[in-house]
Amino acid sequence: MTEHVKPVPPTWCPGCGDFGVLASIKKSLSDLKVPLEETVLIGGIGCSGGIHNFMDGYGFHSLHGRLLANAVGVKLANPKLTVIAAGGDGDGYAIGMGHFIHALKKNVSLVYVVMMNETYGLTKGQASPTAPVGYRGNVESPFDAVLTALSIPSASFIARGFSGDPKGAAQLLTEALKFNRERKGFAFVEMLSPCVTYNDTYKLWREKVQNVTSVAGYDAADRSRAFSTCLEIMEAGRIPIGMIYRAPEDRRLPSLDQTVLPTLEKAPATTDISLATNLPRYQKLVDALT
Amino acid sequence: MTEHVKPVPPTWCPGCGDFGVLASIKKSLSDLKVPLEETVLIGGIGCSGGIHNFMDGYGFHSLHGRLLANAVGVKLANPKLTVIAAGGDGDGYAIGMGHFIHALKKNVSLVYVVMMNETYGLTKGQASPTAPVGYRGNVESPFDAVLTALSIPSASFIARGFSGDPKGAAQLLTEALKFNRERKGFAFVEMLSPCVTYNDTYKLWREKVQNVTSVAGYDAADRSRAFSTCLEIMEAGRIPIGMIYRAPEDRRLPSLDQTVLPTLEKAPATTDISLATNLPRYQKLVDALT
Amino acid sequence: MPRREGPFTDLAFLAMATTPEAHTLVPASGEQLGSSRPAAPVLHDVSVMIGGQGGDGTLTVSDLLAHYFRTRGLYVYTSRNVLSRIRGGHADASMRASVEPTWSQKWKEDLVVAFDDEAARIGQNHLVSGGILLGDQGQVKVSGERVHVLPLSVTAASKVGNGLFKNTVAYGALSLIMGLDAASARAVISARFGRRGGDALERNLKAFDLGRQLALDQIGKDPLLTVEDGAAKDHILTTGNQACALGFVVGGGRFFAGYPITPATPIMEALQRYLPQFDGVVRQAEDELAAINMTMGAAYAGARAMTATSGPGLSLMTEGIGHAGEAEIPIVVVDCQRVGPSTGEPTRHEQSDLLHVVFSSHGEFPRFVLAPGDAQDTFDLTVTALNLAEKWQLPVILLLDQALSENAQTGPRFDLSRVRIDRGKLLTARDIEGMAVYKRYEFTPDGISPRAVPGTPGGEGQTTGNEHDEWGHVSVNRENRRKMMAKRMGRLELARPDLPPPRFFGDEKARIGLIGFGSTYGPIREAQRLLKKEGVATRFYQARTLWPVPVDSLQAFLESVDVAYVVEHNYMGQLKMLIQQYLPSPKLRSIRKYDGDSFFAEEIVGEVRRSGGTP
Amino acid sequence: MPRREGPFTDLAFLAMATTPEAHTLVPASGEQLGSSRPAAPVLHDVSVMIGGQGGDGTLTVSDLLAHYFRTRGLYVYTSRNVLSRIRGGHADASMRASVEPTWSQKWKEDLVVAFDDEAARIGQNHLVSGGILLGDQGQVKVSGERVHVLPLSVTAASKVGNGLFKNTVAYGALSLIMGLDAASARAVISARFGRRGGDALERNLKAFDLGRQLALDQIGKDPLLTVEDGAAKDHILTTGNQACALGFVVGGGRFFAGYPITPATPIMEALQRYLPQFDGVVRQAEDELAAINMTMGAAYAGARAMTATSGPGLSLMTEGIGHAGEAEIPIVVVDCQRVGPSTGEPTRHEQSDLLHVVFSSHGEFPRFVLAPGDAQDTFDLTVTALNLAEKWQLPVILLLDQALSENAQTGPRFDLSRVRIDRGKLLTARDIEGMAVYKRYEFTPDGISPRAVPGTPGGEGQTTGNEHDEWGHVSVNRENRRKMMAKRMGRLELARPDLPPPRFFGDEKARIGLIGFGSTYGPIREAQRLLKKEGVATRFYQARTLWPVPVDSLQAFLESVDVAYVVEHNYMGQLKMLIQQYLPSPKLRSIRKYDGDSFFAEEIVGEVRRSGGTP
Ligand SMILES: Cc1ncc(C[n+]2csc(CCOP(=O)(O)OP(=O)(O)O)c2C)c(N)n1
Ligand SMILES: Cc1ncc(C[n+]2csc(CCOP(=O)(O)OP(=O)(O)O)c2C)c(N)n1
Ligand code: SF4
Ligand code: SF4
Ligand SMILES: [Mg+2]
Ligand SMILES: [Mg+2]
Repeated sequence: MTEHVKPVPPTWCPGCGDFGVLASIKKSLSDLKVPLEETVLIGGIGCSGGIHNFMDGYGFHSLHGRLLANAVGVKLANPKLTVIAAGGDGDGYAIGMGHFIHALKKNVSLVYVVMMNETYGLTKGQASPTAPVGYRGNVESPFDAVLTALSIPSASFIARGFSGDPKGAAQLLTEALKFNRERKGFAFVEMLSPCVTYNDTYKLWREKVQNVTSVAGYDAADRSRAFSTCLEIMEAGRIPIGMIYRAPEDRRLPSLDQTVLPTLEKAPATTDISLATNLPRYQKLVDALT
Repeated sequence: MTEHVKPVPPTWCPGCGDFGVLASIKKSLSDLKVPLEETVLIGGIGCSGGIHNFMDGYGFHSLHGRLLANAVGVKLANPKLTVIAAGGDGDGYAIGMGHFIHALKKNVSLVYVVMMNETYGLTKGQASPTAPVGYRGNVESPFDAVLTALSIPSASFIARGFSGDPKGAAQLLTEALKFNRERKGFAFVEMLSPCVTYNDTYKLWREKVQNVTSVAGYDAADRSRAFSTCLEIMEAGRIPIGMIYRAPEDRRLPSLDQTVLPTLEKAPATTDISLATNLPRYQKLVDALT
Repeated sequence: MPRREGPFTDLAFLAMATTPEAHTLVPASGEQLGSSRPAAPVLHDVSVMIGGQGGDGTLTVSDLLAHYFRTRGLYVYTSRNVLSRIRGGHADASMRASVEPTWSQKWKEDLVVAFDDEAARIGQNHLVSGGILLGDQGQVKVSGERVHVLPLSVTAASKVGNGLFKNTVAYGALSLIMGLDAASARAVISARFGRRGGDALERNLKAFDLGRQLALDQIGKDPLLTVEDGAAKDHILTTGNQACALGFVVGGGRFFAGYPITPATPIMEALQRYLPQFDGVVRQAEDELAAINMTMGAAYAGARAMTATSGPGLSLMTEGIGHAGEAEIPIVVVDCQRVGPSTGEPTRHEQSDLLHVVFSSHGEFPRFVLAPGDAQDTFDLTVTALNLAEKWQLPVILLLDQALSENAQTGPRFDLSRVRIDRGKLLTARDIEGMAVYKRYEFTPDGISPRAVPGTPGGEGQTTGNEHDEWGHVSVNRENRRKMMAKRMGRLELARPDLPPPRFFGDEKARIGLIGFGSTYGPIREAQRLLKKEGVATRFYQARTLWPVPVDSLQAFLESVDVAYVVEHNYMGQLKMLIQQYLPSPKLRSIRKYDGDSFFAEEIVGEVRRSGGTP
Repeated sequence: MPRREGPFTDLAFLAMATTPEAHTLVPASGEQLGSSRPAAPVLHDVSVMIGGQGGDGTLTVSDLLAHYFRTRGLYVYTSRNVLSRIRGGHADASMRASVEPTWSQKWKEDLVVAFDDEAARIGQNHLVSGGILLGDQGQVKVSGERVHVLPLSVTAASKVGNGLFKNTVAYGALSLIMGLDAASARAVISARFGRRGGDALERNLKAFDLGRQLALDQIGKDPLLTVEDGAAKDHILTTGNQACALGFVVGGGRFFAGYPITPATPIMEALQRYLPQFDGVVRQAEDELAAINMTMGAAYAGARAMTATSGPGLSLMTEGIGHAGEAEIPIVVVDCQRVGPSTGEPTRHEQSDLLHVVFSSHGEFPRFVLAPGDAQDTFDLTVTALNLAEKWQLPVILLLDQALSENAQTGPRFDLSRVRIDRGKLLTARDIEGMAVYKRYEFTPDGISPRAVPGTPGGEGQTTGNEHDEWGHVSVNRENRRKMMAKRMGRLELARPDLPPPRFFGDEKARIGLIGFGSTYGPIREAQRLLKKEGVATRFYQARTLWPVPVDSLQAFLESVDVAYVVEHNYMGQLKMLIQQYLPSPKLRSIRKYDGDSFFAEEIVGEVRRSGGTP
């Protein structure tokens, strides 16, 4: 047996919400029996972004905010891989905002997990884009990723979990992973994951979270309804969680990986690039030049 | 009289939609009698982005996608200025996406005009983020800036005009400018501005645009309603235009410039930085060090 | 197409340069070189300039002529002078065809086609004395003995139904004036418009015939000049960008992400056509940050991956290139240089990114910088770049420039027999089974750690831009840091034998040296030919590896000459700076140009002559 | 706090360096320097290391001690060794106090406080022979004659109600062990926690008293060592970051935009406190691209504006810096260097961005790069940077490094009498009225065009990153291009008299030179003192302007010595590379360190000695 890299113990503060997220990811990967060598976990930069170091499989540590661009590259190079991008809210919604919106738009079959703690944990607690007004002098109104994801026409899997509810979180992740492995498109899961050191919201959030299913007649297949319900819940001072939106099959747009790589076998990373195989076709290209 | 820079004739192709936008901007500035020296027009990079060269006043040519960051800096340095950022859809929704969302979130009193033509005009017609599926082989579903702007809780002025309807466009711009000059926050105006060379949509859009006011009981003060109405119009294959959303005064969040610079007189660019004036206060700071 | 503004006005400003070797670029006398030759009935080196407004189709005329002369066995070089706008504003294109090899512009134009008066006036300044001007009637006001005004646009509008066909009408007129073989000239139109569909071909052929008839009616049946046929019949007409795209495909490149930017976009557009046929993927990203990070993702996953951009995009890729260096991800980044800094002049030529690509990004990491000189070299070095990136597991930057990227040139068909694929220490599952331990960043004598890509059972591990131990886990251990720095940076030394050697041209015994990179290859080689005719022997060191600086070959070269002119398109003399950091030789001199145009061979000749070139 | 890992292991790896002058950093014998001195009852130079896990509050103990000794008139220098994580993992801090000036770490520790066994084991390796180790009972397993184990955390938990107060308990114990004046030591606590509110002060004082009592009970009333008082009573304890923030305010800076990044964040946080009092604005931007572009917007509008970042952020700012260069916008960019490339080691020290800040961004434009050596110098040069940026209308980069940014040091209170505000050619409406013509980019003999900012009647015009004519309109005219390049680049020559001159230290007649920038100032000056004691005279050239390279003063310096050691924290020897590009002197030698630690004076001494320092 070849000796391999072993996961290191998490470097998070005891009690950090990210432990719950890690556990959920591990559980859903093993529930779905995703082969180790097909698992790619791409971490952002931040406390949360170290997550790939604490897991088995292929791990990739991105630059701050660029994890989704890396993930798109990985998946389009080899669509057989199960690619999970996981990072912080600073990473994803501040410096990474452009890529976030474009990932929703591109609709590549990835799972994107944001560990949302309203703060930049690793740089010592500055306000992140989701920080409430007043947190460390913040005067900007917080960004709500679920609302914005709903505004992107191709977004077809939008969920929010709470690491204080590990069972619910793992369920959402398992759904996201299934969606992903069926190449249905981009699955976005925001995880409320409190930073116990700089912004300990466990208690507050436990009180505030409200699963959308608690709203009578909620229909996760209705985008407008999802938007207005989330707004209402937020205006009531609560946080909508659960399976917020899942496009019905007849309205789901095809994933980009499915569109550009219709078969799983022939892809940039796995196709035969040897000269022997390709020479006749290359020669044709060259001969066509005038 | 000091001799001054003169606007150069527009470098746009004859018939380009941007001519209409330029005319609207000029008209609303003059209708509101904005003093020349207080007008700052910040252009992006693209055909559209050259607009500042074709106008009087202070002009600033930004980097590709960065015009809103520049505009925020200008306005927070001197809130007396009327700052208009104007660029293309590639500039604003591709490379500039992160700044766009954050500008909506920051809510600085700027007017942002996007000349939307579904293409990268200046680099010869590639698909922009708003391009429909099929345009030059595009397989990504188009981004809709109005929907996304609606998802940002602090966004309080969201409009869409059509340069084929110059009167309507100028009206929207005048409203936006007024909003801006009252320091009420960020005013976003998307202008449908066809690229006659690479994507001549004049005819198509003329057929497709539908003013939201045409929808019975439309209430531009209701965010949820605006979102669902726009979705419905879009699903019917049409393009919602007009004054899409304007936050009622009691729900409008204060603009960032108003919050951080409560008076107009004392601001980074205009405050007295001479040593003579400040020395005693500086000395106190230095004396406080241990 | 470049313009000479009367006497070279550089002088005063060059004198203000920061380096002391500022030179003017004035050839002894421009007129001597061109105007002494009256319009000859038979030319063996001809240049035609076509000028008008953006959108007038000047590039099409240049392209049709280029293909005509290519089929006649001549060497062809085209250049352009366009604004960064889509319609309007002066634009011109120039087509040179020569019996002798050429990869640069001719000093004076023999024939000018002007669609408007501005173009006519500009064109006149560049005409050889005795040169011919063909103008569009109603537009062109200039007059003179050798000015011929034909109703190009009126004919196009009235008889082809669209004034835009005036360019093909002009091509038809030229075919007569220049004594082109009508059938061959028409064949070129068929080749170009045949696949367009619709009535494009038909209308263009009609326009051609109308133009030919116009010339026949108004100028007469005798050509005003004719051009000798050449021997290079099997050459192709291509650009550096086209060569790069093809080299990428053939070199096994299968993933490309880019963002539109002049002059790099054509690489992406060519790959959009090619790659899907080979299970490859091309993505237009939302910006350059996404482009380089998608490229890195794909490379990490095992695809040969590349991105291409120009200055502004390159600056945005700075952080990503460093990440590839630290994480040891094999990527190729093509920089099609244009006039900087900032937005600069998007459509114009420069070579001012050199020090940036060598030194940019915070911290220190190994990278290779390669620069091809012509299209064939670009094809070869693109393949080489892909091999080097994977073998040495680092970012390779391929430095092109606007002239090389966009100006079409003739040359031999790309040679597939030279292509090799070397994927370096890329592990299969079976390889790993046989290993006692697999560490992604294992210390090895050559500084290269075996690499497994996702999907390979047993190859699981960590890839990271943090400083890391052999396993890829974060480490701040000091000894580990020193070893990792040495592991990475040491490759700059160890890889030397693998890096593309310089090419040498000219006389091995010459005491006058010329050093250049990129598209200066063309004007330098032609300057050598001109100097040789004057009895001045030179030797040209074409630098193809720029980083690490090829100290040994440069040193030998400097020892072999008395003076070495470093010819480059930038203000500071960047290649010279780079060389003299290692080889501070007083023999080094600088010939620079940074006004957006590429060199004329005559400028280099003039400079060598002026500064007392002969040793 | 740095670690010496037994024999310096650099040797093998440095030998692989690309430049030939690789040296080891081994002082002749480390032990001789430190361990020969037994723990003396009265020290005039003491160092205390406090180690534990991240979150144990080691920095607080270091800080309390630092302030105590500052009030006793000693020179103080603190350093830290922390991981890029919030809790857990080994972390330590070190506090040096000396009667003689110091700005660097002591070679060996006299006293170690360990909150866990890992810290105790690490600490023991760095203790001077005869040094004292104070450990937390139950955690620390090491033992020995001079190891004292007290129930620090247990006492904190049981008697102060929270184990976290163990750090102040330790400070209390130290106060007895080191013979500190109890009242003064308590006063330091009051100064630090007095403004916190709540019961923080009270509980800390209680913890202090408990700690003092623990030591009294278990070790006895006699101090184990004492430290002489010093004469520098009016000094302040500050960091480069703090000095930069204050310099910015005093220099008239009124707009700052940044994005959190280690080790630059403290500048933004200090300005968040200061600037609103002066009508200034601080914005935390969404990323570094926004930060530099907001900064540019504010500067364009007439505010003195700055951003601060570290490596990764700086790489992202590359395009923006070039834009400021082309558009002539006065901005200051602070780069607090850390270990690169890429994410590297966020909390560790390096000086490897030098060539990046000098050459990065595509194309060519003028910029100044300044580097202060200590906190007072940082204060001064921040003011200078603001003046230079506005006077010369270009980006100025202020190069700090982790040690300078974060390590606290004592020094004179900042001197406001040296502060001047020079806004250059900034026009008022009245100025413009008197002008016949106002062109934003007018050609002038000094290359500086008068500038009006928005809001100024009559000053309307165009500011752009495209190449432009004098009016600011897009231009691709070749002559204009040459003139604009000369206008901008010429400032690199013309500004020389304005640029901060080097500072010289040591013996004017010395034949051994030392050259350095940034925080190496400290270890170099101390190395000079050590060498002087051995009878070796040296002269130190502290480079404060790095670009344009101060060729004249460097040349004079090189002429005055027989050998010049360039001391720097990077692998390639970047400052040396930069110098030898202009002054290829065989006298130049390289002393480098790139393992994340800053230099010890002894390492520099060792190197000078080893390589036969005396001429
Ligand atoms: C380009 C760049 N800018 C800034 C940083 C510094 N940085 C490291 S982590 C971080 C923020 C982390 O916040 P978040 O993503 O929310 O993660 P958390 O620590 O809260 O899990 C920042 C700004 C960086 N590494 N790179
Ligand atoms: C960083 C950078 N990347 C790419 C470019 C090239 N570029 C110039 S304009 C443009 C797109 C313009 O599209 P849009 O903003 O929609 O403007 P339009 O021309 O359609 O008005 C691009 C990609 C650039 N100048 N800078
Ligand atoms: S600082 Fe906050 S986010 Fe970071 S590990 Fe600790 S608790 Fe988690
Ligand atoms: S290319 Fe399109 S967008 Fe650009 S000027 Fe022409 S019509 Fe307008
Ligand atoms: Mg966070
Ligand atoms: Mg557009």
